[in-house]
Amino acid sequence: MPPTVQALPPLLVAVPLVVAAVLAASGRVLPRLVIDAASMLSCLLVLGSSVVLLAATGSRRVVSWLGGYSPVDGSSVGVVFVVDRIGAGLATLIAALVAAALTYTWRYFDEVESYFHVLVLLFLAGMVGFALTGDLFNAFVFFELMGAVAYALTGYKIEEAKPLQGALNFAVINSLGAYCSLLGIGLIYGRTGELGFAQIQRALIGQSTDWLVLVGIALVFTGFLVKGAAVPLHFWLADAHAVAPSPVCVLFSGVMVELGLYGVARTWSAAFWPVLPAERLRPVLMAAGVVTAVVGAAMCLAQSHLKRLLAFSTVGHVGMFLIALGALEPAAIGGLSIYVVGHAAVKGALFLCSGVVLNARGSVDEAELHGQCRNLPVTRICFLLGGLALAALPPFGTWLGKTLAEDGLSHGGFDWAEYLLIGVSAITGGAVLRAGARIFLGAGTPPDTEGDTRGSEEQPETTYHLGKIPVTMLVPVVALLAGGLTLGLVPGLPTLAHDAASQLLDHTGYAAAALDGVSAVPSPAPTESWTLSGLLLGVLSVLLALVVAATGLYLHRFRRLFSQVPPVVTLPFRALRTAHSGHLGDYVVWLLIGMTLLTIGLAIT
Amino acid sequence: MTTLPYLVAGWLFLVGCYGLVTSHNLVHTVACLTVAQSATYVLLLAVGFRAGATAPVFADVPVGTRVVDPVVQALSLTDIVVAATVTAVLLALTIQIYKRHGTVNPDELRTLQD
Amino acid sequence: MNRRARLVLFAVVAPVFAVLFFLAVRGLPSFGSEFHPYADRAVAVATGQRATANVVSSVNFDQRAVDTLGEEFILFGSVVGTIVLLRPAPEERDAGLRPAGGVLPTTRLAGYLLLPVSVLVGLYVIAHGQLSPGGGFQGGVVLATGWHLLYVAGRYTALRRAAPPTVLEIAESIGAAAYTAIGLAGLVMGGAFLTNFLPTGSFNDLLSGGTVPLLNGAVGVAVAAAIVLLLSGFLEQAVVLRRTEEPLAGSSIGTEEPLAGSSIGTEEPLAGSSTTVDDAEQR
Amino acid sequence: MMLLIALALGLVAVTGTMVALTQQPARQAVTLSVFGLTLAILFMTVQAPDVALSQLAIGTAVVPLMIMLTIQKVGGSR
Repeated sequence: MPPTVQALPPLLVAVPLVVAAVLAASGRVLPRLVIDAASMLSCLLVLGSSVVLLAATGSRRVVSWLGGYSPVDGSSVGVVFVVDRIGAGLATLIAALVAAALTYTWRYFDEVESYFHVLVLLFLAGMVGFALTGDLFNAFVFFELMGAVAYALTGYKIEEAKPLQGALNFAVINSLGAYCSLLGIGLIYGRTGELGFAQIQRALIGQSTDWLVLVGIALVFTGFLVKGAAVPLHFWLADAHAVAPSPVCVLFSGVMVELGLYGVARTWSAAFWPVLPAERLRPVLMAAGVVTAVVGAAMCLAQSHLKRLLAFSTVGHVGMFLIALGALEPAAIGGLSIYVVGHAAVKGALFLCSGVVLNARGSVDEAELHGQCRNLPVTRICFLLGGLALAALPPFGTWLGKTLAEDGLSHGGFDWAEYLLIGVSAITGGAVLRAGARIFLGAGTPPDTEGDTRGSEEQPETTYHLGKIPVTMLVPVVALLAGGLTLGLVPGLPTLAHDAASQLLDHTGYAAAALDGVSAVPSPAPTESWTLSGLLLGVLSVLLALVVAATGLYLHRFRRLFSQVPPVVTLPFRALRTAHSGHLGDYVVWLLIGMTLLTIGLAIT
Repeated sequence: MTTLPYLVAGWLFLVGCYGLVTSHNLVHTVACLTVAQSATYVLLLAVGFRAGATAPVFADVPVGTRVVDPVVQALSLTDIVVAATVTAVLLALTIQIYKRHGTVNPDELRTLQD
Repeated sequence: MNRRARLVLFAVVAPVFAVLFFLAVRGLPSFGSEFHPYADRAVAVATGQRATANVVSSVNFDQRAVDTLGEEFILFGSVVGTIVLLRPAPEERDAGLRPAGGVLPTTRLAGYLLLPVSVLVGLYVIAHGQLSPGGGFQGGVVLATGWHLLYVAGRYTALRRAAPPTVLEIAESIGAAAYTAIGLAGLVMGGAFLTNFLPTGSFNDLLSGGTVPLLNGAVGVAVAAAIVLLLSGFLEQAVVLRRTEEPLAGSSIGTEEPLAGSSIGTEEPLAGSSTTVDDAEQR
Repeated sequence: MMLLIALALGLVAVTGTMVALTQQPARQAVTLSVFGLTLAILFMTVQAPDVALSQLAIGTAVVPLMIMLTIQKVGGSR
């Protein structure tokens, strides 16, 4: 391998940083076109380099010791970037989504200065750095870089009340989560005296699982799971997603949240596994996944604010991701990695569609927009198709990923998970289809939505209502959907994903690559692709989604049937909605509860 | 004394959280968040302490002198700057919230109820 | 949740957290222990091949320089974020500056005299980062706070005239970009990003440490500019920007005990025009 | 030395608690500044002069100043 490949990982971070700094310095004098072009160019540069890395990781891990501190006798004082297939894949996904968001922004904001682009580029660098780093504290730094920029991006629309509160909730809860992580890093450092994943792993081998490592690991995970929106650490997500600019939501839902889960998987596999056997972690992740999936799906159904609905569908999907991750074996995680990419494409397209609607009609409220968007043909098709894809319509990437994950889960003996995954994707997809049918087709009647967070007071992100939707807004929507569709058709993808998951779960291989320079990986063995029953189950979940959508649209016709619903059914539902209070104090209490539950969970299993 | 500094760190974190939970004022909320964050420096520096050692600066002491852990100090330095900047963003949000909501009492911010 | 429920839940969960944390720290080496493998290696590298007397600086700007790169851009991103968040909303306008007055000549003199002192101290702290405690962050902050003595001494206008936001933004960007550029130079010259590619000089020399002093300088510029920008952003909010419907003379200070009691500690220019009109009460 | 550290730790715990319990905005900046100062003292006692300097500059000056200016803007209302 030429040494230049080793230079790529730090460049993926450095290039957007430099461009961001230059744009910030010259943003006042540069014309908007130059700013757009420069940020897009640097993003494409990152995308291209990520693809090169992705290709290079087929045969080996790409290890770059920053500062040139290559290890001597297995120890070093530096920080390392270790890029394996999952890391390179995530970097590619991040860059692709940022490219889509930047294309969409071409005409989106009227601000003449470069601040939005600068923030997005910093966000890009932070996310890529987090995906590539092999050092616990360095991961915290990139985590905070992502965070600090994300808070500002969320509150970007200062003219409105809601984005500010959403950004504040997001910022406080995420910061508190990050401090939990740092406390955990301190505890782990106290035990191991190391910060690199690989060094920690080697220091932990042979150690007993005592309270110190359990609490330390739980604290580190708490920070990641706050970002990963696992219930009950998820409250910030809906608040922030509902109000952030739509292109930013694409990045939040599509990859930032998933990076939180990646953080858990990576630190466990590369650092913590010697004191936390898979049997201990598995039930905790799965339990968290089930609760998250159920809460997300239930809350998703109850929303009439389009972006908030999509946000809760992300929570539901996070639950499914957690379950698949919890299997901790290559087949399920391979499926999961395809699922995450497919979900990012589809959810991104859906968020951008709601951005188009917001700009064209000045609202994202399902009831208010009833039948209002019939004459947005492209958006209409894309939104409804996105809803179907979210419900895992074959051959979208969401379907392929989900069916592979389900296969992996049922091979591992988790048959129940299969039903749950189908149910949750049907419900979230159904909720999107219901909203889409009402808005774009005028189906059903306006729902009754008192006391909700309504989408009607949102202000468009351009200063004028767009008479004609600019093509730069529609291109990324179509491109994302097309990408999500193609993903399911790429031959050999299941094998590659399975291989990537095996690399992710290869504890000792990671340490050997980082510290001993043994970076070659075994070439992938072909794995089975999707099956006929997987195809049929995909169709089934789409049909179920249609049923869910129809029920939502025509529920009033059966109102009499539902008038005698016992309070046993409605009470938990109401309690759930009350819990999403938007109150910071509540969220802090929930964070502490989540952290303690996580610790206790890891301790008793 | 063997665990006192660690316990002080835990105490600061919890007290910060208590402040966050009970806060009537977002400015106070932000202040409490910095208290919770200070737990992290106290813990890190306590973990890196070496009894009877000097600071890790070899300006006046010969090379080879026992020094305390410089790594955690570097981490804490990074952390302090991060804390200050996040505080700035939060305070900026607080100011804008005051302008848009007319209040900085979290109990009165009701726009994101489900 | 209402307030009571929230407190009850907190009262339940906080002791659990406390117990767990207590159990955890009992497993840590006792306070002051000798077990620090990473630290021993870091000290050896800093005092050996890198000739950097201040090991903390060596860790921050050489061994783990990428952490500082990230931190630098967290600072940068937060400043951009704060500027974005504090940009005047459409209905706000620059209300002009308060009439001067209230600043005693002695205060003004003290401010002007202290300014060069603090600038010198700041530069000294930055330049000696590789040798003695201090460096880019600390010196940068000293520089920035020194700058704000102008505010104590004179008025906000003096600050703005001396360093318009544009210049500061450019300075900050240049500082951050320079840090990355030095890192990239390391990639070209030394084969690895952020590698210390310059001759390290002799131990305890002002020019020792290779790239450490350069990176310190870049951080110093970026931090100083960033802190000035942050503080002036907040100053602007507190002093200059008013809502259009608000009376010009009205100050948002609600009580008769304005800033003067706190850390600036001198006769405030703000206090001179303070009235008891309160934004919140007007609503 | 250990006695000094213990003393500083006690001060940090007390002043930190005071910050969390001080709800009046007008006093926030002052208590936070004092808290920052005690932290700086603690950092000196545990042989971390670099961190102490940063803390002194940021924790006792810059952050309280920003808090003070914010309070000035949002008023003393609870």
